[in-house]
Amino acid sequence: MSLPILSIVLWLPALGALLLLLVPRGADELARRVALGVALATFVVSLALPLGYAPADLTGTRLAPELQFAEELAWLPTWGISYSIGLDGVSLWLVLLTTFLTPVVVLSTWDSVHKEVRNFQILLLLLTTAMMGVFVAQDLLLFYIFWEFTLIPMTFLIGIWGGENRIYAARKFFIYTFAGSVLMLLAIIGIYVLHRQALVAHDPNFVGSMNFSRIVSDLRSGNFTLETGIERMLFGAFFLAFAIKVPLWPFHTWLPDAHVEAPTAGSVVLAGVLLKLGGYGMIRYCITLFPEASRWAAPAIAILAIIGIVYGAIVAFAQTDMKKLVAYSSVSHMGFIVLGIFALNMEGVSGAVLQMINHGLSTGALFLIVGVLYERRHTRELEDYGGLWKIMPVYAAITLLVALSSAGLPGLNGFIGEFTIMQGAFLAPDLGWPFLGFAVLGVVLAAVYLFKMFQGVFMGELEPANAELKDLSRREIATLAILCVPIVLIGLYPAFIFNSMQVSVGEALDSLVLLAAGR
Amino acid sequence: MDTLIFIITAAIALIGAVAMVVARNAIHSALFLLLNFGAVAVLFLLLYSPFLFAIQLTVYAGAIMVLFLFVVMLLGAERIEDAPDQIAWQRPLGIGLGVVLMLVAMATALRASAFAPPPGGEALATFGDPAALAALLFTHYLLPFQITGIILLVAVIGVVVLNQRGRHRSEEAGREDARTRRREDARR
Amino acid sequence: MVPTAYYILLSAALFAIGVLGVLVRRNALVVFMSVELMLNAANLAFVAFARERLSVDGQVLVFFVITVAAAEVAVGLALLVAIFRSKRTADVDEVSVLKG
Amino acid sequence: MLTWLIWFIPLLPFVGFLLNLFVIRQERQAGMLASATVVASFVLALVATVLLAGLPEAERRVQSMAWEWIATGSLSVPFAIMFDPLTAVMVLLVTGVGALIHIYSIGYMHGDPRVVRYFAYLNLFVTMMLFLVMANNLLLLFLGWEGVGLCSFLLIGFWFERKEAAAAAVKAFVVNRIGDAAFILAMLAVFSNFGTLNFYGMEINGRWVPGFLERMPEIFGLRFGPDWQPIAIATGISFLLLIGATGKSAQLPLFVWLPDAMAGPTPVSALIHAATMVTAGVYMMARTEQLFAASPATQSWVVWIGTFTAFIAATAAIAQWDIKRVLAYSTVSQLGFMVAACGMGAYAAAIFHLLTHGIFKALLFLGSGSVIHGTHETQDMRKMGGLRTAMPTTFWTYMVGAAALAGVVPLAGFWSKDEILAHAAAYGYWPQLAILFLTSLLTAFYMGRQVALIFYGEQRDNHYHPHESGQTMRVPLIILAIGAIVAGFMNIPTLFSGMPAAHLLTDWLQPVLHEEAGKFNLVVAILATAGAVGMGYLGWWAYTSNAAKVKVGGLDPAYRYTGDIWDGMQEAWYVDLAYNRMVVAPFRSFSATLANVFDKQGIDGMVNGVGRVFTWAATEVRMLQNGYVRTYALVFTMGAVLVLSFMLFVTR
Repeated sequence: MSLPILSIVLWLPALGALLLLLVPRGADELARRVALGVALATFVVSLALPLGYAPADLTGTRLAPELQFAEELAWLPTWGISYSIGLDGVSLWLVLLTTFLTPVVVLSTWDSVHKEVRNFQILLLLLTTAMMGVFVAQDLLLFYIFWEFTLIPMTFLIGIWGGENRIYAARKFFIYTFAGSVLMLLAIIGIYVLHRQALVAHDPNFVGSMNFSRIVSDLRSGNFTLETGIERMLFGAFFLAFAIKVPLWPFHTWLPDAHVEAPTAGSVVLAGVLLKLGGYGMIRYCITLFPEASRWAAPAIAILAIIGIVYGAIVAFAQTDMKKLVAYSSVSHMGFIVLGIFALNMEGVSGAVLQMINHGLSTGALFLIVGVLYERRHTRELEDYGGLWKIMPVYAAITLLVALSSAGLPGLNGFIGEFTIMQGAFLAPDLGWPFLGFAVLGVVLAAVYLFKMFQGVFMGELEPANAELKDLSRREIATLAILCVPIVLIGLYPAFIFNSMQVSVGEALDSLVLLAAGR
Repeated sequence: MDTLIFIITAAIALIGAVAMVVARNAIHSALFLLLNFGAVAVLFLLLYSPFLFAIQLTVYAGAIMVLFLFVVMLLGAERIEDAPDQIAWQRPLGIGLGVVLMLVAMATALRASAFAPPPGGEALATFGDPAALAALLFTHYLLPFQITGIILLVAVIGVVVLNQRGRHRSEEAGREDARTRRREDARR
Repeated sequence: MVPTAYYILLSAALFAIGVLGVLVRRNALVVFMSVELMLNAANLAFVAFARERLSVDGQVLVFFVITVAAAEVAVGLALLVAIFRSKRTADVDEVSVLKG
Repeated sequence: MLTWLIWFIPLLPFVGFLLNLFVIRQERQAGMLASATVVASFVLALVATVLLAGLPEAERRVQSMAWEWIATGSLSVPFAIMFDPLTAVMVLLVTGVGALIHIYSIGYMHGDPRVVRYFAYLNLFVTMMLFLVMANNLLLLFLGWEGVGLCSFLLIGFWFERKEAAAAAVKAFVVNRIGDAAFILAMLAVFSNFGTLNFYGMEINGRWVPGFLERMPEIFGLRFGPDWQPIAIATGISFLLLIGATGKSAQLPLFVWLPDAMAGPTPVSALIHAATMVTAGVYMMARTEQLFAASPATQSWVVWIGTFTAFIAATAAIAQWDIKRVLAYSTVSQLGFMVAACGMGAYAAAIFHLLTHGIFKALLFLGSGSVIHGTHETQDMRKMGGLRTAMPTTFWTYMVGAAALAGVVPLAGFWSKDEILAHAAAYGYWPQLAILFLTSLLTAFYMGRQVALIFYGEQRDNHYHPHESGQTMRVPLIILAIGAIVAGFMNIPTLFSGMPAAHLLTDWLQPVLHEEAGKFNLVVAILATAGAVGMGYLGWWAYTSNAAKVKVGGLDPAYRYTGDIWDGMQEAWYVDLAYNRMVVAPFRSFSATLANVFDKQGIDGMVNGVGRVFTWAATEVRMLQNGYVRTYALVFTMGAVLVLSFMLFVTR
């Protein structure tokens, strides 16, 4: 590709952030418009990616995963570290999700952010670049740098514009995730060193390489083998960092605090994309690099995922604060995604990827919806609301649609993802009925707590306090409608995502296939 | 014959050291330290280094000990140990550690140095004289020599500056320090 | 001739006594003297080894040690005087303003 | 021609839904549009059925795929519908009764502020039901399955201001969801064992994909062979499907939501909770009949669940005071009949009863709606009485419906119920036959009681003066009444040799259900009719003779004889209460403790605990620096000693 589209898409938001620096501090309206312009521009440019994306045929398991829009620049040649980015079926749609959500998030700041708007937008755009960086980075170190870089803006977003004890939430969020990812850094260095040692034996002037596809091809071609003990340790380190980010069951306690304190826009980005970094990482780094360890750890992780699903749902039911309820629902949904990933087969992983996109859309919309009420009544407690269906019909209709998509009503996007994941988990050799029993229980509980929220807010008597709440403004309708379109579209026609994903998911699982073939 | 002299002086040195530590009165400990320095000077002689014998006596015994006595007299600090020891566990632990250190040091000494008598021979004659020492001092060790010079200069300037600030401090500062001390006591 | 080991043993003993003095005594001056004693013990060891190796370097080093010790005593005592003037005491424990 | 025509049947109501939702604001137009779309789709259904009948018997199945819905890995599910005899019959019922109910609703819901939205929901419901019935694979059937569940939530909770309506709506959705969970598991099992979710084979982009029902013999060929495993699969799958059906068709374990669902508007109860949605479970069992046939264990479960549900619901219906709750329990009971029939293998009889029941139960519900409408929203029968003079049409149509339900000879109810009982007798299900017979007697009794309480005696509460309902409500009643009379002749057994139109329905369903017609059993017929008439009269006589004893808000005259049993019957044997106490309350407290105790203190405590450990350690170390010079010296010497000893002992 002559024109480096991917780099443009990646760095456009960052450039936008720089542009915003020129805007005077006080000019909130201008800052919002510029930010929206940049976000929309990024989305439009990123549309070129799926159009230009030509999934290669699936014949034969090539050694290295096949990349589109690959770009490579020497960065630290002495150690073989390069700025190499590329796109494959899985990351394509996650990048699209990011660029799709960012304008929606910026649009939602019109009502929810009133102080320091310029800085808020700058952080938001930087965060977008960081997130996209994680999805496109093909170099381990570059991946790690972007991974850490996502933490900084998010922590400030929560820390400065958050709720009452935002400092506690921001600090907890930062330290918790950072602790996990530091382990990952160790693992990255470990791989790099092992890889270099293994290959120096072959050609002495080999200077080591952080390039992901290079390492994977060496792994598969056999001239770089990991001894099982080491492989499991490295797998553990990577997995821990991603498990904290996902968040998987025992590591989830930072999520409710972060969500409750984060501003609406922050919550949407956090739930919409940041949680997917963990999931994406698992697919790209855990399964592809350490197939044997993934096979070994899969049942244990599936158990954690199942606990996460049921536990998240039950705890969500008990919440009185709407945002906490949606936060725990995210824990439950992400449990599904991890279950899908560690089913280690085509249906499971592609279902997980689709579910990641679905979760981004529906939970993002849910947070926007909670934000709408929060902007009007400045309270998130369920008791304060009731009978809003009468005075806010449009709002109720959209909330119902999004709640149903999140609960997994067939015909909407949630169900497709969940069904494929469950199908994958059912077909997986070591996951069977018991796992599915609980997963389905999670689906039922999802309906329970979402309808508890719906009933609490929209049905029953209309208290005088809520009597004069006005329905959604045109901008709010626009924001939510943008999210509702893909929710219904993916529900009825998910093929356009599945088809382009087949090749890459296949390649991600190739290592397992090779393993099974006893290479 | 030498061993006899060595044993006597060593004993004197040890007694002097112990007495210095144990003595209640600061002046007595200063004088015992003087005795110790004298004994060590004699040992230097035994080790064929007359120059150091002279230096030891003049600089250490003469200058430093005199300075000490002067300061003790100036401050009148002979009798300040009668107050009970603030930190109860300081004394026993200190003694214990000192003994352990002595044993370890001696053990290292035994293992490290040779027991055989030191080599004699004709080189011994010219060994200790100041000329050879001076030759080495001004050729090989010229740089350290200059640096020690500078150190001494700095020391002198330091002493002058310290005392200057001391003089300007008014009575009020003294009282204020006393108050902080009382508050600290209360807090401890 | 007296074997060097005796000297080193003596030096170790003197050094240990010096340490004892530093640890146990609360009078700043006595502590100072103990430090001087420790330095002296070190000098003795130097000279003993110089004698054994028949190399004058040892003695030169002792010479430097003595000069530095002198400078140190000068500054130390000046400090002591300054502290005594403001705190009216030379007890080591009183001086604990720099508490962590 | 048929392949594209059948797509319009579900799409027309969907268009109606979209228009009502986004475009139409005016009540009159909404009503007309909604009814028009359903009537149009009814006409289309008729045309399609006629065309289908034209095809030779062997190829009476038309399937058409719009696009490939899910295609990842080995999982490939087409978005496709089909039209075969069974579907035709169901579609006709849904659209036919649905159209009448839409017209009836125009009158009934007149003046409601949100009536446009009501018609939108109604149209959405019909669309979803049609998808359910016409789906050619389990997943699309499941889409319809949950879609109707959603619409029942929306319609039950239509008057959401009322606390009990909101609670009933959520309860209905959640209980259905429990059944649907089992349905999902069944689908997963079907796919992993058969590789496809399609019922019958079909062309998907070029290659012929066999349906799982066709591969049944291949997998279960060795049905009675030594290999026990296939039968285990069939039992597992069919049992899960059974749980799904009990959820949707309100059978024993999961029937608690149907009586509460009466909180919704009456036409909704008529359409959803009598005629169409609740029959989905029976339809699904009929459709996947081979699966159930392959596992005798599940068959017996099905029969017993059906029989017990029928009996218990009948007992509960007797003791109700709310006019609609009587009919609700009656529906549960009649569904029990159909499920029992399926269990006995008499699928054709079940479908026949489903159709007739759909007609006369809708008639009864609409009749009760007209009564409620006439008596200004009173639903308590104790406040009614003597309404036959004030509402003649409603009275006569209600009588026809009641008689049909009770099973009086010429009417539809008799033929369909009798066929079930005859089948039970013919195949030796004696215990079930006895209970079902007893249930039919109870049915006659509570219908007699209801008719007596509403229409006979004199008006007990005269805060209102009853009036007959308007034209748009009476016409559907009359049509349905005629239907209740005529419907029986769809499937008359061969009374005498050479009878012309015997067993029309069974022959029509032959290509799908492969059943021969059962023989007519005279003894059962006579007994059933005598019982029906007798018990009906007894019920009517009991409540007209001591009509005086019935006080507004008072106890039932029979309470004196029965006491606690009567309370038990009224509360449907406290099943709902048991669920609340043993499932809902513990779940609520468990989730509260899990959230507040385990999550907040437990895991979060551990995380913050790590933080606290470090801060504590930091303060401890800080204490060490206490400012005393001698302590520093001490530490210093300790270090020296350690180094020395290390040098001494370690580095030999």
